[in-house]
Amino acid sequence: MRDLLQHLWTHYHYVIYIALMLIGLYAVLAKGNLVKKVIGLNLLQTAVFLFYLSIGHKTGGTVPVLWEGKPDAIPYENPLPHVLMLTAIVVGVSITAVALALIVRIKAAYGTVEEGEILALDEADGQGGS
Amino acid sequence: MEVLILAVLVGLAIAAVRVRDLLTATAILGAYSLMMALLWCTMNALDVGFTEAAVGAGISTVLMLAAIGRIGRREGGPSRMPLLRLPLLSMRQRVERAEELEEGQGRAGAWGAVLVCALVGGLLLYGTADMPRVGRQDSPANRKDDPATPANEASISQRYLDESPHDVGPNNVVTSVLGDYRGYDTMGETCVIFTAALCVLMLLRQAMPRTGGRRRRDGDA
Amino acid sequence: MTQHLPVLVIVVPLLTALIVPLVERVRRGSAWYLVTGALLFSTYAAIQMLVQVSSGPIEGSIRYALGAWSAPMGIEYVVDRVNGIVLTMVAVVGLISAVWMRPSLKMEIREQARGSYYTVFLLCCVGFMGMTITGDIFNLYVFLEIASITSYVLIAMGKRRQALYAGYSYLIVGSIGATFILLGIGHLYMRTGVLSMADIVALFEANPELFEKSDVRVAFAFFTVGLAMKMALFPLHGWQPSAYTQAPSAASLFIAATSTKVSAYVFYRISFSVFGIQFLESALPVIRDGLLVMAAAAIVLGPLLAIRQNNLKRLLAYSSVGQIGYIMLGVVLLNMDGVTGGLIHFWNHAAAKGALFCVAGALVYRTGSARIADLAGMGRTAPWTATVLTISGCSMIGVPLTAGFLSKWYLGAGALAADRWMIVPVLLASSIFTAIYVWRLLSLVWFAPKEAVPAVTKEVPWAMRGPALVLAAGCLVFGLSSISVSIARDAARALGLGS
Amino acid sequence: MMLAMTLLEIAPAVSVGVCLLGVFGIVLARRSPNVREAVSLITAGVNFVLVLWMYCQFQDGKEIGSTLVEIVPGLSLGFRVDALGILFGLIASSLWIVNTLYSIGYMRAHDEHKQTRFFSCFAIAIAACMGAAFSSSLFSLFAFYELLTICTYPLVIHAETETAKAGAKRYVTYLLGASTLFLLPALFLIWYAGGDNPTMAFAEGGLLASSTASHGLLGLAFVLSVIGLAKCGMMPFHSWLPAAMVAPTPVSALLHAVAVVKMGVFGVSRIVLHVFGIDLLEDIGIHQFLVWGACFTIVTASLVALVQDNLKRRLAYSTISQLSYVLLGLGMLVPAAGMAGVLHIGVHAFSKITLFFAAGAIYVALHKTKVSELDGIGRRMPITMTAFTIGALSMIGLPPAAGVVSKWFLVQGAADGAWYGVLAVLVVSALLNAAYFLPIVWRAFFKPTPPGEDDGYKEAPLLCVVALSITAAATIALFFLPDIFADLARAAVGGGS
Repeated sequence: MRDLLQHLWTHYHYVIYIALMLIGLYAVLAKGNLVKKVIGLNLLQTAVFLFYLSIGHKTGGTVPVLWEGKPDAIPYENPLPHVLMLTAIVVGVSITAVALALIVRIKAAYGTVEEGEILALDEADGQGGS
Repeated sequence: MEVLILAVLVGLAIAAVRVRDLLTATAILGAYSLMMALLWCTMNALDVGFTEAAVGAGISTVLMLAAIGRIGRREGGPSRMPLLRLPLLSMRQRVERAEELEEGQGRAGAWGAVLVCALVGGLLLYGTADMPRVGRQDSPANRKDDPATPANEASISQRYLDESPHDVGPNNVVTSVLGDYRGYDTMGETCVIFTAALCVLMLLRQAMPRTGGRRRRDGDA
Repeated sequence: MTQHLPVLVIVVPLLTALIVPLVERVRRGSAWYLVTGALLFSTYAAIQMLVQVSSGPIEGSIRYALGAWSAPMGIEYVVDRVNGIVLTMVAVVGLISAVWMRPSLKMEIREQARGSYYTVFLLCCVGFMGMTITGDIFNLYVFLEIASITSYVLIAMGKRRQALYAGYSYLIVGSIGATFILLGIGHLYMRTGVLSMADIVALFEANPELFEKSDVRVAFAFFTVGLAMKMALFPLHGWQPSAYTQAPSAASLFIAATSTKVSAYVFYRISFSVFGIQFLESALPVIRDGLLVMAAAAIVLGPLLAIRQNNLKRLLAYSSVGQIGYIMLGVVLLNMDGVTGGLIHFWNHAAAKGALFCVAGALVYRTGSARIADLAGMGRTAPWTATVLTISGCSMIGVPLTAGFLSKWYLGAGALAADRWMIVPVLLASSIFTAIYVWRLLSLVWFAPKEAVPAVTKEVPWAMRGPALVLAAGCLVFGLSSISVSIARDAARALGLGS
Repeated sequence: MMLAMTLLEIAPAVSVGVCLLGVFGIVLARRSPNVREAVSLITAGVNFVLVLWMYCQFQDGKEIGSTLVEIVPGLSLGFRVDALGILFGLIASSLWIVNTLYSIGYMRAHDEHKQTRFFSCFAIAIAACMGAAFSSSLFSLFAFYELLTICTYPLVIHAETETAKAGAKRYVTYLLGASTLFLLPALFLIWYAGGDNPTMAFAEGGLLASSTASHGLLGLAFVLSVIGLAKCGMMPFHSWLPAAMVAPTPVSALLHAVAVVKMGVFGVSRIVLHVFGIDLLEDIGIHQFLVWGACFTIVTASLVALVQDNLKRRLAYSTISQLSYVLLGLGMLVPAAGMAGVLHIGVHAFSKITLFFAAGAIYVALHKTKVSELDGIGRRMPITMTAFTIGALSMIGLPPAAGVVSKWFLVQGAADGAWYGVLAVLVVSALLNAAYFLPIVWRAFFKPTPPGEDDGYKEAPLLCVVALSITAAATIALFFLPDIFADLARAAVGGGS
């Protein structure tokens, strides 16, 4: 038990990212409002970004911009996760944009953005079932 | 400092999920993104922090606000049909769903979600068991060289740091990698933006009267 | 030029996609020519490369360092015997769909959106080809997102409002899946420090003790779950039936024939070329058994659920759930015959399911909906389409001399070789269930009562009939010749399975 | 020389091709019935000549056939002519001519619909028979076996009434179900038993003769394959056959007396003789299953036939029972009995087709389908009923009809192998056969026509009468000259060709 707690403490970055991720995942799964799901998706994605950056983090490091005369004791941060996450952030916002556009269309077509009501309407159309 | 920001982040995330007014939730999400950007800056990921601030806190929020402007800010009840429902239930689900709707409750969906989250969380926590502590310089991803793994004398990150000045040029290694070593990822990323823009346009033009489409497009640019 | 094919196969359609909206603005209706032309080139390039690797040594591959930065520093495209199969499949199906969709889209998409639709479709092809050809796990994610975003929208553009919700549901599930894959990539990167598949697997082979690390196992678990969502592996297939049903026919055709299979291919690639056979054999019997159960359940329940449907597209969607089970079964069996069966099924299922969705599309084209009852009497009014349905239906069942038979045969042999006897009755049961629903369709088509007035009044245009016939012919050619088997066997050997 | 060599290689494929070409011609000529029927007849004639030519070449000891394609190592499609195959080929191709004559008369007299579909499916069915007869491997045989099931479905459902649909559904469910659930796994096991060098090519003495697989697995494969070959009509997988009687009579005559059911027993012969081999079966001891299954079927089917009033149904049950003679002969693993079994394939074909032709002729001429309505019919349709009598005698096993020949060898074989139980069954079954056939003959010739019914001479259309006379004559001829078939049967069983 002590070991476990100590482990959690020493890996608190990871614990936090997991917590954030689960909050997002919960919102995506349990919330009925379509926008709320997108918010959840955003949380989920940013949590993963945090995870990547934690991987590359070096305590006492510095920004990976090369400069002359840097003392050897100060390492540069790992630049690769930064690069990857720059890409991922843009991908994430693209998905958000598409999701929101879909939601706007759904609102126009159904008059609601609540999952339950949409399904009920589908049922009424005879298009329900999985 | 980090611990403080992390705690705030969790608080904001919970708030964003719990609050029932979508406008407020969006605002909280924006704040969350800003905090995240701040955190990354303290972790020396300046480029990422700036991008998150601009894209996550900025563009995302604008998009959300634009969308909420069209669809209203009230959130209804919980999900009545979790997306990951077991398909076997689908045979009976017609009846059940009807009943559920009548009773106006969807607790089953919420509990299902909790269960899934617990499984995922458990798996992730198990994954941390052998992870190196955050911030170590000798973790596999960060190491300079690792005698245990002769296949790679140094991680590629270290090679980027060492070789980019004469390979590529710019002092900012992130720029070098982004623009040159892994330029094709960036091209893919551009392609994603293009795709998303095209998709959004196509979706919105299909439905809206022309004027609406015009206004919306401006919001997206 | 030839040495640049690996990059051109992606970049040519990609650049075409960028200019299509502009050209379309200048000259309405030109989009189709550009898109088809680009796909024609990709098809040529893919086949060219497949021939090239097939004539080389078993382990051989074409490597192309993008921007001249070879892995691990840069990103590499790799074409070998395995993804040569899948790349060719995607390109050919893409080309066929492009030809097919022209008349179909005229019915289903408004004119001003059509140019954009072609572009998005082309980008979707690019995404899938990129996922297939890349040798870098993060680049894989980027292409996966391109393919995903375009798929969501291709589906959501269906005529009815249900299409929007179907697209949205797929977006949610797909994004969760993609995020899981991203997590898997992160875990792998943390453990290995590299992103190139070849380097990761080399590291694992040199250090088998890494397999004991919890994060490596978790990485595999997240890849599995994420890809299972994308490929609609039972029981994570919930998004699929609605998506296929509501999408415009052209999108159903292309996405059903390629999308889930590309995800399945990625699973092959991750399993064999990133984690390596050693990992699969030793580390995680639980995951293997679990996957075996999932695959078996998919194989049986997919066709079983399909029987009850009264919408043709929905029926085909459920049948796809079962077919993905076959492909997954190949990995789980982890021996020569099983993997061969799984690999042949990439082609076989693409041909059969593509042809069936052509039929569904033809039905929609003529009647406006995909109700199965409307098939009645089609044999008289649209004999070509009915023939396509017959051949591809037989291939789905696995009738001997059609392509589907070979997949099942090899999977069965693989099951016996792996001492999984129980799989043989599972395969049989699935054939029986498939036979039931196919027979139901065929008896409607060919043996409808004389007095019934067929809802399909006449054949669809040749632009739709031709591609359908090509796909149906594919079912027969793959079933009758040993070409596909020998290519797949060599591919399985290239993955490192003994003969 | 080269040409002759090539021709020998492709002759069986050509035979299949000719039939399929015939289909093409039939469809093309759909607007003009006369041309269409002429095409049918010509195709049948050409095919028969081709088979005869192959027979002569075969008798000269030439190797005929080749492998066309090997899909999977061990799964090949190919042709090779041997004694068993040419026997089946001769029967099917010769009877097709006769049956075409008969069909033309029957279908025209009846003014049936969709005759083009009828004739083309018929030609495909014969193509499948030719392919199966000359298949060089179990896999080829299986493919043609399935093709036959599928292409006969439109023939069974021909009338498109509710009864026809129900019958056709049962037909196809049983046959396809059995072949998928049992035959296919059996094939798979046989292939798997081949180890590293799997093969399915038929071989004298059995392709599995040197297999190292366990006896349990091989026995399972054997039982599965016999059950899977449901066309052989062994009980309890027989009920598709009476159900298929909803088809027009020419279909019942050629397909359900000759082609389809013979394909079943032909398949079992292949399994026994050329897949497992007599020695291996003896070792495993699984042949008991075949023998007693056949005995059970012989007796039970005869008992059921006894109470059938519908003439075609009675004939159908008689077929079920007679087919089991073939299985019985093969199962006893005694050369004489095996030869009797194979010979019975031919003998039964000629006799049973005569009976069905007669039944159809009665239906066309007088619209009677029930045994109880046949009083005095012998005087109105003397030729038909004489032919019927000859067929019936052959079924019972009385001279001067061919049936007695095969039954004689069967009895001899049972005595050789000391199968005394089988002997008893043979005796009982002969009595039962007499009990359900002779009353028909008696009614026809010796009972007065019921009052109020026309009793003038009224034969079926000329073509029908000609056809049934030919087959009846052949049935008698086979009694006096059984050598052609008997030699082939002996060669098929005894090894050496």
